[in-house]
Amino acid sequence: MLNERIKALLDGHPPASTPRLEFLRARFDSGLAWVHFPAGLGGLDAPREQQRIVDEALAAAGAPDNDPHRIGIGLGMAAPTILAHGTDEQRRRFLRPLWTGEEVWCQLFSEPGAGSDLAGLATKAVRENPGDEASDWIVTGQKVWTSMAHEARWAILIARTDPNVPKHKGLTYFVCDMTGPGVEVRPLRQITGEAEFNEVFLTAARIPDAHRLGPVGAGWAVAQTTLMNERVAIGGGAQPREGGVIGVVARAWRERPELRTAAAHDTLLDLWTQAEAARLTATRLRQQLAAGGPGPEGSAAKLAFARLNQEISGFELDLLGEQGLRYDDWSTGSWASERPTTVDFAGRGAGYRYLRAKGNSIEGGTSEILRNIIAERVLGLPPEIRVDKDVPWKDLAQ
Amino acid sequence: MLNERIKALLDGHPPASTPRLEFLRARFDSGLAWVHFPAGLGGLDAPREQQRIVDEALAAAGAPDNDPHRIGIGLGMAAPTILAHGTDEQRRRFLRPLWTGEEVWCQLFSEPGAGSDLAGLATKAVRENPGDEASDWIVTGQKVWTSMAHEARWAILIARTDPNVPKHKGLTYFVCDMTGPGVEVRPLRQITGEAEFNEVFLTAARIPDAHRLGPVGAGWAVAQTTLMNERVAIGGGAQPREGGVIGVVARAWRERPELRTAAAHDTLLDLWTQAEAARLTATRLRQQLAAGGPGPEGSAAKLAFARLNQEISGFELDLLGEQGLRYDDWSTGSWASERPTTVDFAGRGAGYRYLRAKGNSIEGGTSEILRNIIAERVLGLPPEIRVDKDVPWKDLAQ
Amino acid sequence: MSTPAPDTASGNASGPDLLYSELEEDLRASVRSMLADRSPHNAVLARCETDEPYDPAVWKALAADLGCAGLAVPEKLGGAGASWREAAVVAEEVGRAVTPVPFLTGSVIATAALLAAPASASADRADSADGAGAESVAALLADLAAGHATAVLAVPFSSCPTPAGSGSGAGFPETVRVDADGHLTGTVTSVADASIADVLLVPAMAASGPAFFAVGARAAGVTRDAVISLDLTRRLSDITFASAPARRLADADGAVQALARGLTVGAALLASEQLGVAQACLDMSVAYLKTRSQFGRLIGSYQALKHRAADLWAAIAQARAVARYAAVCVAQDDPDTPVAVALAQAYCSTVAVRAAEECVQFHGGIGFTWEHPAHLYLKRAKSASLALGTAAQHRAALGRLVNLPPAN
Amino acid sequence: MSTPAPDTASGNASGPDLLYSELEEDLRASVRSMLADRSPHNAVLARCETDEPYDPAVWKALAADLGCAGLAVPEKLGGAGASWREAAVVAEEVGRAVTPVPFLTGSVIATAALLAAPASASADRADSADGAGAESVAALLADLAAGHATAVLAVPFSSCPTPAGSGSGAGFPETVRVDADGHLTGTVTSVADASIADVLLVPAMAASGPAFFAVGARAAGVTRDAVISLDLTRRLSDITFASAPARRLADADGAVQALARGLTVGAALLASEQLGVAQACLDMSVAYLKTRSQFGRLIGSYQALKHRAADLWAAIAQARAVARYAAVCVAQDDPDTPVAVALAQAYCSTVAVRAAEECVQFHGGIGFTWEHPAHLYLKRAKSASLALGTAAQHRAALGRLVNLPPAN
Repeated sequence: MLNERIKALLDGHPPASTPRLEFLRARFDSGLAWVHFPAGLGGLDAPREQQRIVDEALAAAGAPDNDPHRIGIGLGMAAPTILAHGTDEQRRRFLRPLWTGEEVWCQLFSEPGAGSDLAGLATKAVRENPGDEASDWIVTGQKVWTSMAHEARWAILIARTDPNVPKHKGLTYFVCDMTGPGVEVRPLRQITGEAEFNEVFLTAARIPDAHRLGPVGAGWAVAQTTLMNERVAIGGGAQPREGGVIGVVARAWRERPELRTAAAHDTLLDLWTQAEAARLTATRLRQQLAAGGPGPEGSAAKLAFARLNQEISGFELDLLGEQGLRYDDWSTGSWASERPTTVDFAGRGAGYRYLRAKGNSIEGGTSEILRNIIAERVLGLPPEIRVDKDVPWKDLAQ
Repeated sequence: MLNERIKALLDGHPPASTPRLEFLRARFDSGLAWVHFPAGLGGLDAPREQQRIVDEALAAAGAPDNDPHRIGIGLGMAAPTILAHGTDEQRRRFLRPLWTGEEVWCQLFSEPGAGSDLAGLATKAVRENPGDEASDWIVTGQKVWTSMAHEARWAILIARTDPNVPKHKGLTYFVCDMTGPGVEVRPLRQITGEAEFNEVFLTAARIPDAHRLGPVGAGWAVAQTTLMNERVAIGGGAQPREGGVIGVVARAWRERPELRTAAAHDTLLDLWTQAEAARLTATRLRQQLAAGGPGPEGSAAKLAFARLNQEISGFELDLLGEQGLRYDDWSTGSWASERPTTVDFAGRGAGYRYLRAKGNSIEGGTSEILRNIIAERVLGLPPEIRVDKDVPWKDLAQ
Repeated sequence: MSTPAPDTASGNASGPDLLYSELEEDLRASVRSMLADRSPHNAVLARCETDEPYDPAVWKALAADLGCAGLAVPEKLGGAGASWREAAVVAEEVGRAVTPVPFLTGSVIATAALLAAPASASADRADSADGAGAESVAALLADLAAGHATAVLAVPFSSCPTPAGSGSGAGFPETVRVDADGHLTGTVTSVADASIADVLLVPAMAASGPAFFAVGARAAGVTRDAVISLDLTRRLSDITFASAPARRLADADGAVQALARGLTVGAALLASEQLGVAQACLDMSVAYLKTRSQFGRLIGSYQALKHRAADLWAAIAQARAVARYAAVCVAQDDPDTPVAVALAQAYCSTVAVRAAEECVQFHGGIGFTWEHPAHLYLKRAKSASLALGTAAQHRAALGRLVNLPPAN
Repeated sequence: MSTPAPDTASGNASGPDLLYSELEEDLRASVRSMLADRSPHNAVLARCETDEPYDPAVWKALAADLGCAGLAVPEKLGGAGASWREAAVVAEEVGRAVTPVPFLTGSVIATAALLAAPASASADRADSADGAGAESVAALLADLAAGHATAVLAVPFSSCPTPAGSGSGAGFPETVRVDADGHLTGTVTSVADASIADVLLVPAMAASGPAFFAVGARAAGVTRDAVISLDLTRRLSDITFASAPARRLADADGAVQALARGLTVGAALLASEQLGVAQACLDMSVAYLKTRSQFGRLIGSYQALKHRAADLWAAIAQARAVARYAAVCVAQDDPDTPVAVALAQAYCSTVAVRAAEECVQFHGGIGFTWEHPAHLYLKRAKSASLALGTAAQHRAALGRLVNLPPAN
């Protein structure tokens, strides 16, 4: 049945002669975009594992893909949230152009004052006409760490709609039009010199109530879907042996005998061991997830990934010695403020890898927050003493 | 003046012909026991640094010492506390036989339910005749981790005299006669197989009010003197280069080339570096202390000592390989329950060193407590959230 | 030579099956329940204070009644016909309970060595080239699988399956020699579980080269001297052979192969045992963190302890993946086995020691006492990290296997 | 040979004086106040975004007005007649403020090299064997000490003071050669602070062996190419000499000695700079932990962060003792100097990197931004750990110095 559909798609839209976007739309419409999604929304209600069959067959036939790296936030975070919490109309409106890449998505969650404590956020959304349950929302506040904001058409956004209740209870989840008035995107330069992320200033930005995702006040629950999927996405990608940064270092070791020292050898092998252990763990995690949904185990994978990336990239500079003192072999030849739209932790020079890896334990949940999650949700250890649980948000020290 | 006193002591009591105890008593009486103590109490109110002059001169003259390892608790903890908080009568009664070693001291602080949270202790002391301010005290409870209890004549003891006030406020500090009725000492066997420590069961043990040290209810403040001196004693001893466990491992490396591997070499040198850094830090700490009294910096020395002892002794077993699988070259040839009266962290076999080092991060303040002390007292970081500060002790979850 | 050894068992897209099957979970439940019942910590500790830490009744229950001794032995040879995967689950449980039983040494190492002896493969073939050896091997395997006898490999417990030297026979022990009359003479130090073995499998050097023998542990000319072991629950002996009578099981490459396979499967399954040790230490710690209060709060609410427990959990999750992969590889005789086993030992040794050390520290004073079981795990974990090669030796082996050569 | 090198500077009972003198604390206060005033983080960052990170006014204030350039230069040679102890305190403050000034490279390394050139010692003696060289050295030292000129040693900033080889002259650079006419030709890569130097001190290989030259940085035949450096506050250049005119300052052992002393004193005082970097990172972190709230609590009340800050403080306390000891040893020309310097670099490199990495993490997202100064420290710390030998190179050197030889 799956193979017939694939064949029908390819017969009807020969990749060699079909424009890219046309092919992607047809693929979506034939349910082969994400087979585990519902029929009519790019899927076939099929088991998730069957996606691999589709992807391999289409790749073999030379079909274009939807450039998943570029639209990772849409695919990995917005889509599962819209599917789980959106109305039928929202699903129909947003999912197809999201998947085809016609519309890029970004995420407006973190704020300067609300990083780990996301639920403490201050961006507020108020009804234009209070009391009117279909009224537009007017949103004001500042968001930060927003990748792709400068290319995005849509954002998933959490805002405070009720400051008079405890902080988790007064949030609502929206879809925000990034091209509308009152939305200003400024590049946020990071320690690598680039600006991968943005600050987004919302000044009376307007959101129709039809773009609210889930009930008013349910924003925190809706956001959990997004966050769980984010952590799985960061920690769980399939890698071949020596994929990632360890491969770069291992190749340097093999190809440049002059770098080798007795002291570095055991360290390299220790890092190799840890990287391979992390890889097998990710494999095992994917096998576990094939049965159930994403769980807190994904947090452990991200934790390990961050630590390892940092250790390996630090070791690489030590290994390079004098060469490590020189920043980059970067084409622009400076600490220029570039605006990359994808990030490759194993890419560019050793100095870049070292600096960029520092973000791995901060972005998408700090390592400290992940340890809390493991300790509390997996091991059942007592929660942190909370002083902010039952206090109206407006009464908390900001 | 100091030299004259030394000469007078030696002339009056030639070491070669004077019985040991007689010499020690004469030394105490001439103020040469601890020169920084007051005159009449074994000292001369002299600067602490001058002690070295006395010790060296007497050692050179072949004089006996007071076996300071055996009476360390008395010298290091009981004596400064009695000096700081005792009555004149108490100082006169206790300090002389304490210093000469005629009377051994032990410390009755920790309890099974009160380790790090020492102020939570449950051993209670009640007046035999309530209301009579000169009445004896009747003490009941269980103490643990008491070295030398089986040899001790006296103990410093903290007990709860008022359960109706917050826990730090209801404690009183006593001197307890270890030979009296109601005091039972049982060996506490530890993971090395030995019983260095004891459990002490107090069953209606009697303490005269004259053996109370400091005011009723002031036990916590008095105990601070004891604890500060303990941590300095543990972390701050002067060592030559390669003193302690690192010296044992370095000698093995030098003398047994067959143990050497490329991987172990860098690890050994890293540990050597850390050990030498810790030694120089202790030297610097002693130079700082020569001016002031013991401070929280001593906690850092103990922290480093514990971690290093554990790392080095673990590495030693790795280095020894097959030999590390075999426990000891111990004379008794078994995991017998011995009762050592002194402990040498660098002594005996590698397996013993490895196991005994595990206690270094627990005894005398766990490493966790020491980190709290540094964070709060040195760095001024906010204290742990306390739920037990203002609650009467009897209302706390025990 | 600029590419690493490919990971063959994970060469396909879905990868090797690193999960536990339902059968494995059933087996685990049976073993765990039996050990909890028959070999609780206080019983283990009480026995460790005597000269005889091993409880024959527990061993019989595990080996014979639950059939764990012959798990990986083909049915034709008297075993259960399962694989090293299932045996690895038993190793986990034995580690989790620090039970003093010769499972790893007898049912894994010795059994794997016998299964790899060429005579074993020919035992069910009519045209056996070495009838006597084959008969001996087959009979012995049947006895071991049934739990009727216990054998251990007479090598120092520290022996590494991938010796630093290269070439067939490199590192083959030479401390025992074959006399002209076929008897054995020599010594082997630090042999694990030898004190309760019925049979010693002895790699010995004959005039013709490596050979592999079975020797009755109580035979004339065999002396076993107890060693004071760091691990209270797995005792070592020094063995002296003085012209001891011996049955020859394999020769030359066959002997080398038997020894290597015994150590390799042993190292692979030791990783599972270490995983069990680590998991038990974490479980014990978490339980304590949830019940012990200081300063009016459960100590598990202190973030420094929580975070260390979380890091430990994450490390154990990785150890599980790594140990499973090693078990899968030896079960399938996968070409990636040497890498998988070196990886498993390099990783799991470290995690088990760390878990046991943290367990002591999390428990504070009580964890430093003889009465608390934490020290049984600490001694097992540290000894196990020295057994069958240290982590550093296995890392060095990995360097050779994946083409990351040392300096010079 | 079974004893380690004795620690001579600490051979006496009270040990070397590892505290700061009142004079040193005064000096520290002056430097700190000037740098806080003239070179705050935002000014440093703004300059780093240009092609000219160095502020000549700040350098003049430090070098000339506060007299830091000539601290360790004898008064007879135009300096302040203090010692490397005092200079080490300045290095701390320069590290603490990540100021882009050529203090380490010019006032420490180049100055120490010149002071060690044999001509320097003879400059105030009547019977100078090498009048011209002596005159050059003395004049140059006076210029450097007064802050009238800046010199840097033309070697890769990664050069280790104790090369792995042994024997006098082992490891003496050979990338620059002395032409027949006494001019220099060759290249030196990754020279720190060369872009603002007036004079380059060049170890070069003559037909007769090692030699040591002064070359005008703007002389004909000298090209300095800017390198994109990991450390924004200490820029590197690649230098090419094409028959560049040069003044010969020392020959043979004298040249070897000048180079070695420059690198040795540099490595010793780099440890103090690293200490300053680490202390600044801790201070910045602690301040942030005391002001940033999440979940309604100051984040400094979270125990996991508190404990890491405490561990860092303890490590920095150790780095201070170690860095002081190295400064004392070079100040006194103590026989224990090689051990003290290798120890200081092996220890302080690691602590500074750890402090800077923790500083970024403690600050969370804001610490990952370009606007926050944390990255200036991270780049300085990591680069400094590669400068003048890595920690691993210094550990290897220690192995030779204290008789802990490698395997084989």
